[in-house]
Amino acid sequence: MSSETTHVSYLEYQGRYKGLRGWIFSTDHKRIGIMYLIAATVFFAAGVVFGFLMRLELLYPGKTIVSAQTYNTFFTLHGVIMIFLFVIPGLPAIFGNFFLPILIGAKDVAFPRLNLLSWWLYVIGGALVLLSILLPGGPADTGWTFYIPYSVRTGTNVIFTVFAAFILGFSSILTGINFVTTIHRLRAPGMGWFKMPLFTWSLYATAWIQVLATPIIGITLLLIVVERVFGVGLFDPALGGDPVLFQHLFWIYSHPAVYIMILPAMGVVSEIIPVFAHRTIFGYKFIAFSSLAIAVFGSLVWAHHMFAAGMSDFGQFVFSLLTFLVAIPSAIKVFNWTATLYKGSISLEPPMAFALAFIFLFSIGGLTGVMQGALSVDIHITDTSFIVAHFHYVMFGGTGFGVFAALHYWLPKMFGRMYNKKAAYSAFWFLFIGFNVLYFPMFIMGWLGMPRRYYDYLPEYTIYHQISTVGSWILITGLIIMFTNLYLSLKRGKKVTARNIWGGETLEWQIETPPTYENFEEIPLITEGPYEYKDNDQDILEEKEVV
Amino acid sequence: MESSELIHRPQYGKYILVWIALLMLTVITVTVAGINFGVLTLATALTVASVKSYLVLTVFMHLKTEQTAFRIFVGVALFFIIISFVLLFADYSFM
Amino acid sequence: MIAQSVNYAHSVDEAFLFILIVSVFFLVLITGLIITFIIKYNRKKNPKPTNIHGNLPLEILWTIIPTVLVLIMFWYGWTGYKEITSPPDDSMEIDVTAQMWVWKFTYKNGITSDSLYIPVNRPVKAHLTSLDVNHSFYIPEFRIKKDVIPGRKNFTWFIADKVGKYQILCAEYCGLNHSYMLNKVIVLTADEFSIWMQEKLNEKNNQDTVSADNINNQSVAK
Amino acid sequence: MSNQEHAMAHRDDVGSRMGMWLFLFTELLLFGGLFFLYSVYRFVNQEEFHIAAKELDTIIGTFNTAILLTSSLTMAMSISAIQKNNKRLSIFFQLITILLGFGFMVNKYFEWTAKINHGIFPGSEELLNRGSGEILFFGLYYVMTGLHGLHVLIGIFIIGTMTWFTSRDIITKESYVKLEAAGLYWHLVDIIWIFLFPLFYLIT
Repeated sequence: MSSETTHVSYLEYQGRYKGLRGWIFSTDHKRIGIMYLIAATVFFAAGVVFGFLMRLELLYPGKTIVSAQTYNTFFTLHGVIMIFLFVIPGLPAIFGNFFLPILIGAKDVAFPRLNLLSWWLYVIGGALVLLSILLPGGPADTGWTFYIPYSVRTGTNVIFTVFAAFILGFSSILTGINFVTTIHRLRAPGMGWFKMPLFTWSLYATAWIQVLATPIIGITLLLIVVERVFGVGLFDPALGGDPVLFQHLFWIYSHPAVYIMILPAMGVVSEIIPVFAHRTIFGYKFIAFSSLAIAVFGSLVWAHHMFAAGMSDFGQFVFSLLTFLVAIPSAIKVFNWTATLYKGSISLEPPMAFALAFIFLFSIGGLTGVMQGALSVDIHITDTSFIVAHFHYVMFGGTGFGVFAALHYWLPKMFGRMYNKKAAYSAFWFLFIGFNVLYFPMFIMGWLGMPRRYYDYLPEYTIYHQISTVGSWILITGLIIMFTNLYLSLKRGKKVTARNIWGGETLEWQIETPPTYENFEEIPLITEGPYEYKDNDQDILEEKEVV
Repeated sequence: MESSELIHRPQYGKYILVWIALLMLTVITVTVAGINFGVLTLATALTVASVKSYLVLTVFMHLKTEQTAFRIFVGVALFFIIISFVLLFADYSFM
Repeated sequence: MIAQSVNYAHSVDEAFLFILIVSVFFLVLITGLIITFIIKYNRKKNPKPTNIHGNLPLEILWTIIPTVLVLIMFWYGWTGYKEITSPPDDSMEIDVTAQMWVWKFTYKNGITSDSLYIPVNRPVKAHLTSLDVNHSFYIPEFRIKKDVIPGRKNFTWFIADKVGKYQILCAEYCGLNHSYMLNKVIVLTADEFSIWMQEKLNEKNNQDTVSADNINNQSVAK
Repeated sequence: MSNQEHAMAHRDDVGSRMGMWLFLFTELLLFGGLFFLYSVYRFVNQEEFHIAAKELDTIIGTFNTAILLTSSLTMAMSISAIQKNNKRLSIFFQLITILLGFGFMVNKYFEWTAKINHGIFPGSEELLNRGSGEILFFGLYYVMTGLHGLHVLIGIFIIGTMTWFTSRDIITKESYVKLEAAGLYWHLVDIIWIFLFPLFYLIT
């Protein structure tokens, strides 16, 4: 075939622009995915630095390194950066962009130029957040929740940060629109809905939440700006407004956003587990539908963030009940993943290690979430470090480890280079242990009554804070090892040309490594489900090639 | 492009009929607003508005001739708005 | 577990304990199964995997069991919450005013105090008012927390059943000195409390003769 | 751009319209947030909303409703015209739509300035002296009709671009999905007004 010349790797493909411009103006979904990867890594590093500094400040009671005002901007920046710039866009924008079209047998997303615009908005929004640090007035000190009235009264650059979040929301919406349309319109012939890989299902559910929920926070954040600039009375109690209504509107988006964050990670885990258990996934339809169920129920439980805010009893009743129900689809997923290991043939490659750690950490995060669904218990633990621990177990132990799993699973495919596996394992153990040492003590001190967002604390909590801070050092060591290993692998790692390095059955493993510019020489015809391991009669693995 | 064929039918006449209906509904809603039905005033106003948007959606925006998926989409979006509204009032109407 | 120093602490802790036990059970179950499978079905021991696509009865089972369990948890939480929000009519009423970054407690007879003095074994209903931004009135030992929101009439109540000093904290971020917005609840015996109240009243009467506008200021602030 | 060949190779009008519809949902929910706000505040301050609404001019409101409805008609007809390969008629209808859009904005301008001249605007002394329900009503009035007006302006700009495209034969009988998308946007702006109108002008 003549394809040897025309179908070059997307990394070497020369479009209209060369060099750097060939990347930042490229509409190729794979290049956009890589650009998201680079940008998100930078923002993640910034978020980690702020987190590290917060933990350092909390090493001793009283002032350790910074003033209270600086500390307050730290946790705001840490939250804004991690949530809007890393956890929300992380998996969909990086791996979704790169692999969604490939997984459904398409050459690109439905709207490639919109996709590029979305990346630009993301980078501009991120730059605005970082810029707000340098401007007079200083970065916002409201917490990432921007609760009114404080966010209207503080003298810091709230407008800047809020506007950045608005732009980032727009970027997220465009990605969502793109993915829904892509999945509806560009599936390869024969790829029915139930032949789609589960990562695609989770992206589909995520994309819907992005489209429907994001505009609500868009308008809410815009109203903070309107209120600050024009003094229009909308939420300010001095003008008759209701600060609790702001919280309602904020969480109508921000709770579903939690599922924007976790669903794709669940999708990644659903991809990785069958590959390394070398058998088909258990309960495909249940996992697929539970993604939709999470998206639907997840949109109905927002007010459980406000159980202490003074809602009506009926409101508390309804939201508490719905909150408990949303736990069920997540439980179904966990059970199905576990069952997928049964009678498998498990190889504990690095991606698998991260995926299994995901199940463990996410289970802790989910189960502690269930505790907060119970009204009487929530009243005691809400706004304490128990909550901080809970959502870090979900967002970092869940989504973060999902990202790490995806990196170790797909990076060799994306760049055609294999990382050092020994280093990957040692990074894994540092991350896993460091994570638990960092966040588990927060459950205990939260139950004992340590409120969150505290610059200073009473002496009886010192020991827990110190264990936690030490944990942050272990965790960061793990992050440094992992990112160094992955980065070095791109330059010096062993070259990988085998198409199917892990023995996966989904479409990305049927094409060149790294993928060609057009992904597929011909659009494939799909005849079977995504995880049909060929009876597992012969060993299809090319393991020796990899190691 | 399965459904494009259907949309390909230009329909000036139908559009004008819908436009007349929309104007008449506007007149009705303004007239009715003058009469005090109590709680029903708001309900009638919103019902008329819903009928008007239904006409715009189905005829001007061709929802009727689009693929089923589009109608499901609209349903999902409306469901999301309505359920959020209901839940919001699960709090506020029991204060 | 931290000290239970209030009437309904036991029901909060019971609900927590129940959920904790169920959670630990499931966590151990899942983790145990994962580890067992990893050992039993690893690549070396079990090179030939078996494809199992699913099992409907199993799916139904592990949908129904969690559903039942969470409904029980919900009920526990809800009944406990009803207790927290239903003060008896004969409660002693106290106005709690939050302001960046101090608490102020006003008794029905106009006495004000920086710390909250209350008699033991007597229901106390606290009306929460904020003069500026959101705060949250939190006493860990009492298991209560309620946001103090400007423009809203929130309240909370409790019966302290042990004499002693307990921590009051602000649990809703309120700016620069959020972490210093602390104070104490001092639970006294009924006698001690009336002595304290009498002293306060005497103090106030003395002051009133000196400057009569003290109370006026308070009512304006409200 | 490098991927344009792809896009050209698989021209998918249904896909484009689907993308547009999804975008419309985000617009709808953007206003949805404001409608939530409106409904809660109206629920809490029923009397004051009634009093405040009396100050709005129902006649201007009705007139503007008629203008927008008519513009929706001409927009739909411009698509029919291009389908019949009648380029001139299509451009004519598009220009009428734009004109009506401007008419709407001119009315809005007079309405707003009248209010502002009466001293009713956010932060004005006149307004701050009134009850909180009225402050909220006028706050919402300015924000919601303002945001809607902004959308009308954006719509005018988009239709203007489409007119230019039509004259340059970028929009033709064979390929008019762009014009359809612009039409969908314009109709959505109309639908939002259909709800804004009774909620602000017809509470008596």
